[in-house]
Amino acid sequence: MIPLNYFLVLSIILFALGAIAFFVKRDLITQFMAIEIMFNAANLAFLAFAKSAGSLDGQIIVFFVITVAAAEAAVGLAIILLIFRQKKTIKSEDIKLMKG
Amino acid sequence: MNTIYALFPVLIIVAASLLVMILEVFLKREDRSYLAYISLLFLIAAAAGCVKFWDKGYSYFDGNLSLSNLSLFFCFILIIATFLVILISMKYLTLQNANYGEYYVLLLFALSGMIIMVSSSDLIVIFLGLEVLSLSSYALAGLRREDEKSNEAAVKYFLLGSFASAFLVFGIAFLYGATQATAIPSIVEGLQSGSSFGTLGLVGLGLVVIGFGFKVAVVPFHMWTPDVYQGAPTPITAFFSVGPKAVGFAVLLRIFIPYFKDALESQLMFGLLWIIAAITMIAGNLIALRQTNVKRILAYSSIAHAGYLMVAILAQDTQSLVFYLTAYLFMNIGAFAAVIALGKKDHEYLELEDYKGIGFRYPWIGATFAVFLISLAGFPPTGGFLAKFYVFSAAVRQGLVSLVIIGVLASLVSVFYYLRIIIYMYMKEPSYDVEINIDNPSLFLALFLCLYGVLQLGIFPGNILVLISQAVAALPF
Amino acid sequence: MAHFLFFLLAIICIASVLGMIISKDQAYTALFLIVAFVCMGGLFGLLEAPFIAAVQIIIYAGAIMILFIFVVMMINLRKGVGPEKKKWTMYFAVVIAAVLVVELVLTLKGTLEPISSAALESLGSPTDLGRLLFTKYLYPFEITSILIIAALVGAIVLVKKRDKE
Amino acid sequence: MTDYFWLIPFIPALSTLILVLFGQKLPKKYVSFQACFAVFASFAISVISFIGLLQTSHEHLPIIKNLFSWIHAGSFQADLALQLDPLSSIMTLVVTGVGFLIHVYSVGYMADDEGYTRYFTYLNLFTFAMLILVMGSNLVVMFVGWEGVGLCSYLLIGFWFDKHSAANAGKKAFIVNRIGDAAFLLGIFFIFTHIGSGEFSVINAAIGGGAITQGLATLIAILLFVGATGKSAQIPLYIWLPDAMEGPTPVSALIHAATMVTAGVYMVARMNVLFTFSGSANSLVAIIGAVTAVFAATMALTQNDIKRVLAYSTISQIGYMFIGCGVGAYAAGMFHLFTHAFFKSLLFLAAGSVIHALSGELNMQKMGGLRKYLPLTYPTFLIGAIAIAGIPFLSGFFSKDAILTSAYANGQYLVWALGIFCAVLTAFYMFRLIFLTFFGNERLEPEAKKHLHESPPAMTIPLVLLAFFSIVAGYVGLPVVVGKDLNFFGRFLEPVIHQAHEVHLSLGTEWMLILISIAVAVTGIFIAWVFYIKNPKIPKNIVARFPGLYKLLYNKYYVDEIYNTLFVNSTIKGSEIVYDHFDLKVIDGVVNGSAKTTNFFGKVLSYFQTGYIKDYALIFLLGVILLLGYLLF
Amino acid sequence: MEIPILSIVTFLPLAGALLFIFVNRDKENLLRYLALIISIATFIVSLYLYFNFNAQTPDPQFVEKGPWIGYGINYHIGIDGISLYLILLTTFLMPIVILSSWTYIQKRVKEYLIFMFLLQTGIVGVFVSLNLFLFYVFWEAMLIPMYFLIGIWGGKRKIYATVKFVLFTMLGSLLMLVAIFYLYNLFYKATGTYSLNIFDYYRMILNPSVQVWLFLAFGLAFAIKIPMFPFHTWLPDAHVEAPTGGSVVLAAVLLKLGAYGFLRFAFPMFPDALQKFLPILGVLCVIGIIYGGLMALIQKDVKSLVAYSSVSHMGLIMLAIFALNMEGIVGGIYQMLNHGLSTGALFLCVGILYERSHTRMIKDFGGVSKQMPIFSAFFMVCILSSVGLPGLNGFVGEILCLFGVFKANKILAILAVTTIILAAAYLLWMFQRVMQGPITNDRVRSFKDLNLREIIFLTPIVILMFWMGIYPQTFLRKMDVSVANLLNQVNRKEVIFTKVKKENNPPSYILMEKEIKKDSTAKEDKESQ
Repeated sequence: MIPLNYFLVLSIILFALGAIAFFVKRDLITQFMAIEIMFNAANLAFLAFAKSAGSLDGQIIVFFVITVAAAEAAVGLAIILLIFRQKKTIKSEDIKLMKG
Repeated sequence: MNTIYALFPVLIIVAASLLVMILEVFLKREDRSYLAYISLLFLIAAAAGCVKFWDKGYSYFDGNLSLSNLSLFFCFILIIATFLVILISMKYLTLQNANYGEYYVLLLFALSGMIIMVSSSDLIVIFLGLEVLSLSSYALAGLRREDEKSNEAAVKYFLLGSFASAFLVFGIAFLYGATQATAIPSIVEGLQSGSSFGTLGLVGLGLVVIGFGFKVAVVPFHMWTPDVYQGAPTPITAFFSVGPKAVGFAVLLRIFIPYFKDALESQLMFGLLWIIAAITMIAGNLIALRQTNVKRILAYSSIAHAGYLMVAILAQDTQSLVFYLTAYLFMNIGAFAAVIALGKKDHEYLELEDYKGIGFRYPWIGATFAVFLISLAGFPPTGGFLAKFYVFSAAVRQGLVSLVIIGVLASLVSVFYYLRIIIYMYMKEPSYDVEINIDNPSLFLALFLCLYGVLQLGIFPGNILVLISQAVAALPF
Repeated sequence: MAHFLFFLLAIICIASVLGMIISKDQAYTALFLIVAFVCMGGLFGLLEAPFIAAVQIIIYAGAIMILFIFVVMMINLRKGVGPEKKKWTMYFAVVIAAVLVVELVLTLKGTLEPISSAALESLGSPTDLGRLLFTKYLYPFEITSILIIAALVGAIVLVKKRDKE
Repeated sequence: MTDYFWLIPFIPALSTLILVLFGQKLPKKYVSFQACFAVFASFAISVISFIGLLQTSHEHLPIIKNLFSWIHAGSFQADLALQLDPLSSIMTLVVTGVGFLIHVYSVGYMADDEGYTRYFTYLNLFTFAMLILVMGSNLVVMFVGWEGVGLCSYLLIGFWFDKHSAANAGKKAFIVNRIGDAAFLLGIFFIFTHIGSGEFSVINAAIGGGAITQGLATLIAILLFVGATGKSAQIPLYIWLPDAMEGPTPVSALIHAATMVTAGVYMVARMNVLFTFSGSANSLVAIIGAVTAVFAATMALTQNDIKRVLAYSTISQIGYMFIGCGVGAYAAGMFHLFTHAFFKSLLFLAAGSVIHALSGELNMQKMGGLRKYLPLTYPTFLIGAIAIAGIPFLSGFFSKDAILTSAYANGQYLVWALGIFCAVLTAFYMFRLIFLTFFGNERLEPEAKKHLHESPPAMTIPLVLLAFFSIVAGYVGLPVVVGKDLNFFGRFLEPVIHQAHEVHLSLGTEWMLILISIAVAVTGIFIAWVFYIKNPKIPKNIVARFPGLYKLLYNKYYVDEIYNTLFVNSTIKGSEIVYDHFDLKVIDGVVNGSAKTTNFFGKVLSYFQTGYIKDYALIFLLGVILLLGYLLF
Repeated sequence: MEIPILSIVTFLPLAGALLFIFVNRDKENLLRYLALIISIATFIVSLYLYFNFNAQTPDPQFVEKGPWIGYGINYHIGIDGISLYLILLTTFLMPIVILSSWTYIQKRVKEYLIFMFLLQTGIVGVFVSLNLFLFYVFWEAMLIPMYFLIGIWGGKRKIYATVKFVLFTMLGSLLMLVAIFYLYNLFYKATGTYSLNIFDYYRMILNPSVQVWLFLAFGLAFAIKIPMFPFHTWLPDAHVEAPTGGSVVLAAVLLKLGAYGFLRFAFPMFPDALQKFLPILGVLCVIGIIYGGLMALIQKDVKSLVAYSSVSHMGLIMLAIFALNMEGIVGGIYQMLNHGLSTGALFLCVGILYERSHTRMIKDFGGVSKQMPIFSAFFMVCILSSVGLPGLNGFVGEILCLFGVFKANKILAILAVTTIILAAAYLLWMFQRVMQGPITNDRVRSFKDLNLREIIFLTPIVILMFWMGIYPQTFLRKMDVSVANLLNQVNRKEVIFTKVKKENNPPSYILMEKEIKKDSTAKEDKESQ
């Protein structure tokens, strides 16, 4: 049996990597992908906890989170497309019209 | 009482949005204002429902949806906020080239998301509601598609919002792990029972705070606020500054007011929120000093107000928090409405320089704007003052004297930038002519309603206070 | 065996995420991500969530990533932008990641023991899951429908062609 | 007959009011008539009251008329009450009598001035204030008059306010007076706190009953006396009086010679119980008086401005009065005040007549030989000069002698010696003035000579009357050597001057003292004659011999300059420095600085708001790390 | 049915302001006349207060009490002998201010008058409030119209001045607000009922160590308003930049609010802290007196000269009030009225000059008396009143103030007496430079003397100056009982707390239970919730 905290640690590592990816990557799409990784990490944690609690609730939650991620992907990609149409770029550095 | 009636507010809003979505297809471009009227009509119906259900305590889905008085009150002010936002949007959309029927659809979806959030105490439902709200919001922020700033606002809001959502989900996961529950009362109970998962729960709670802190824009999770507020279409900014903030605090309230009851267990969290409140009040107000764009000023001001609201959470005084939110709704939407009023075809006047002499050129708009600013600054006899009065006096009752002193000093700083707008409006001579579109009856109705609200709350708040105290009496929710 | 599988999947998963971070090519990035998601699906399976694992692979690795690739192709910036070149950013990123991991792992300190000791045979079948979804979780489930419509409308309004004046 | 004495001050007051309200519209003739008549009416009532007073027995004194309760708050109770007693009666007579003559004189003197109405308004106002001063039955009412006359003095000195010097002199007078007033006020406060009332009768009774210690009495007395030095132009606050000559000459006669400046003497006499009880305060008064007398006289020696000489002479003569009070001979002091009022106003008015004749020329070096042009002015002037010089049979002789005798009798030999020395100087500078003005060769400006004429009757008649009084006024207070109980003046004042000092000198000593006085007066006149008629070169030689001394005297010991640097300029400079470097930089700097600091922090914080998503994410992550760190550690 | 006379006095101007909103802005003269009528009507109504005031009782009179928001926040107003005159002063000055602005304010007349009326309501409201919340509402609300008055119709540096004024004043009042919260909460803890009624707080005796902080908070607010040294720097700026009417109200009434606040709130609520701080406060006042005088001496701008003179005069008033004796407090209040009249009048005079010359620099004038003899007379009277010449109002106040101080502390009194010298120096010097001497500036030659309107608005002030100087009993006798009551209050607490102090652990408050029960205020509050 794999200790569940292995999963948790993995989830934490993935979450941190996702967060870092969001910070280091310089194009909008990849940054968004990083967020998906974070969501996945959270899902992993949920499932691990669900296992430990011995209830299906965690799995259901994961199901919802995946739905949310899908919906977000739709809107997010639409926004990124919009940006690309307007600016012909998806570099996140180019998006700095407003500041201060 | 477990009954399907409890679905009424959400259903009617969703129904409205679906109806608008369908009708949009059949309506000609110039007839799109009917969509607004339909939305308004439905909003009135929903509000009437809220009134009708007062004191009934309907709930459904085993309490996943419960219309306690507090929920109803939140629903009610959120509906009012949306109502006002629609009023201020109608002309704006045609003037600023964003006249999409989907605008109202998304707005109503966002509202339904918020209603879902405030009428539930299950974190999963709240999370889903939040996502409904957020996804609609992202789209709304980018609705002026030709405007680069609007695009930028959308993308910033979307990326950072999703980023924060990830933290929220992760936090919920931790809380779930620690307490095996997603319903707030059980979570709080679990946390307070002092299980061995103490740290896990605490960190989970911290991550949840981050998630909602982002929504309500507290420092240091506020970075998106000014940019998004500036870039988004102005009515939407008004909406952002009120709606998500209100629901964010509604959720924080549900979590922390029972949680803080157990003083020993919650000490750490209390300190954390104390720090957040303090730096939010300080930083929000300080940065606002430097701004020259009115929307940005109002953005930072809304950050600062989040700080004051946080004080109310710390004071564990629901009543003052709710009252503050109500007053804040009117004055902030009113202020944005006034900003919108100062616009013409394809152009909005947003820089301080544009405001020179506006007060005398357009005396009514100027005067009402001034009243909102004065209220935001917290001068009597406006709602803003009474709101601060309640929050800070509640905080003093909790012994948070030093936080209150920070708060009043911060609001002293805020006086400067609010009055700065007034300085430009009244005390400087215009260097160029500002032409605006005055033919905007719905906007003026909204301005009037907000003005009325601000003054009513400031001078004769009695009835509303009674309502709020009834709402709070139903605690725990 | 299970251990081996776990570590294999975990390493692949982490490696592909790292690959995603390092890679400059958008398409590769997306592919790395798909790998990671698939591995994740495997891990879900290890956690006795077969239905979720399936959903993960179908929706994530399938639908969502296809969407990504679709957008990547539309934008057609194959030589995209890599990660940040400034060194301090990378160092910073590493430090932040390390601190974040340490902090979060420290959180687990107290939880390590009870969770690992909890070993249950089975959580339930997809049937149970479905039943739960339509009873206890009916309300959230319905909300997801609102969510999806909202996302749909939002996505459409942002990208649809501007109607003529 | 004393029933209506309280009307005395209010008739001029009424006149003032009418002039203020309607003066601009009234014809000049009416204005002057009303102004003069008001004072005359007061004078008439004063006389009637005086006669009434003579018939009243001592037990019924003072007669007090309480008009209404004025300031009542806690223990501070002051009524607006007037009193009539010998002292105030004499003063009312002097004020209204001399005042009336000066009013009449002014009709001629000011005939062509455009501020005619304003002038008479002020003059009436002054009469009112002065009467309040002398008739007030308590210290607070007295203070009202005290300040009131100060105001009028200010207004009248600065009458020709479009001249810088006049405006300046008026202001200076007021401010210097105020310094004295401040001390006076403190004195009043001490009295109120320790005695509980400002009524003179209560104070006197209380001091008699031992309500205050001697030390306290001295302190109070000194404070009051500081007030007196301000009003009566004594060291160290005398500096305003010479400048006050900027005002019209009748004003100098009325205010700065006859009445107002003697208010200090009056006040000391009024508070004689206190001063006598204190003792040491009395000595101080005498010494200050004596020193001032000599000091002012020396400055008078070299002045060329005819009015300034008279001004210094006034200071000097008031010094005599204080000597009188200081040695306990209050009656003598008052007596000198009485006679001085006549001869000094005579001198001033006569000088005014000269100035009038010369179209405003003040410099004696540009006069000379006027004797023949001014047939009436010259003799009256001469009478005044003789009177002040202390030649027997004129009023000044009697009063001055009474003071010096008392000083000697009290064993204050130093004071006495100074007094005698001053007498020489007085005789000298007065006759220097006479000789320079009326004798010798004419040194007139041609322009002035053209208009040279004797003054109109409105001016000369008062001169003649005053000259008459200057001669006879002395006979109401004859010295003991002439006959016992002939000092009517002293006896009249007895109910007021408690424990009046009896002069215990042998007749021989008295005679000797009188002879010494006469001798010094004659000597002074003789020296003046030698210097300015016989051998006019001597003064120049002396100037050449002692240029430093001359310069010192001519420049009035540089006291004005010293005061200016020490007090005025240093205050202004200091204030400017404080304003520039403390008020603006430190206090205001703190205020503005805190605003700037706040703004600076705002700037620093807004620097983080870069607009880059990744920076926002960074801050977010840092926030997360700190937050989690806080929760974990 | 009682006529709510006090509410009428307070809110009549507000009603006027609301009425004005609906008057066409172009009808400027109509607006002016209307404003004049309203302000005179208010004054006449306020006279009713004077004539029906019962001088025998220290209790508040004309009390009106009604439920408002609940939780102790009630509409509770009333006046006593202290506030009576300050209200009268306000209502008396308002018609004068409006007359003085007749031609001075040429643009935006409507707004000007509206703000004036709002200001008046705010000021009178502060004086009548007997509920801390109500008081604070008026106290803060008043800032806004003043802010606009300076900011819109002010001079060159108006924005700087007005922002400084508002922020500076708010700094104090916000801290006071915190103190009010603290008290509010303490009272709640003590009795279980909410109350903001000041009389309830009079009965709550606080631990001296608590008092210290609360006194500091209240005191700072009031000290800034007065303004006491070293919080005075907003005043010259505000005064210099404000339009004449604004300066008049600012000097005449607004500054009094601080002193009034001390008398009404800080003294009776925190007597022990007051005793503790008296030495410092006294010294600050004396510094203020001398410092203000010296600064006034060297000002180059007439208005800032008068402003610094206000600092000096207010220093004396406060010093007298801090003397804590009958003479001092009565004198202080009386001097407040005097200062209101004389400084107000001085600002009016400066305004008259400014209207003719558009400069306030002393050096630009000289010899004005020659051109404007009537004005010169009025100006002189005002200056003399300010200098404290007997026969005019200033003297009565000054002598009482100084005497009060003298009774309390001789050294401070001796230092304070310098004010009568300094005042004479700076004011007369200014008069000399502005009004006297030869005419050096040709512009002065074109000055016209006062017109009828100007004479009309200056005359009542001057008459009142004489009246108050000659027959002060008209005013003094109605103050006595109230002041005596105040002094009792201040002294009584001291005695009680020293009794309790002997216990080892002093509580943070003591309630005079009996009296609270006797009084029905607390109960009513409970019901009204």
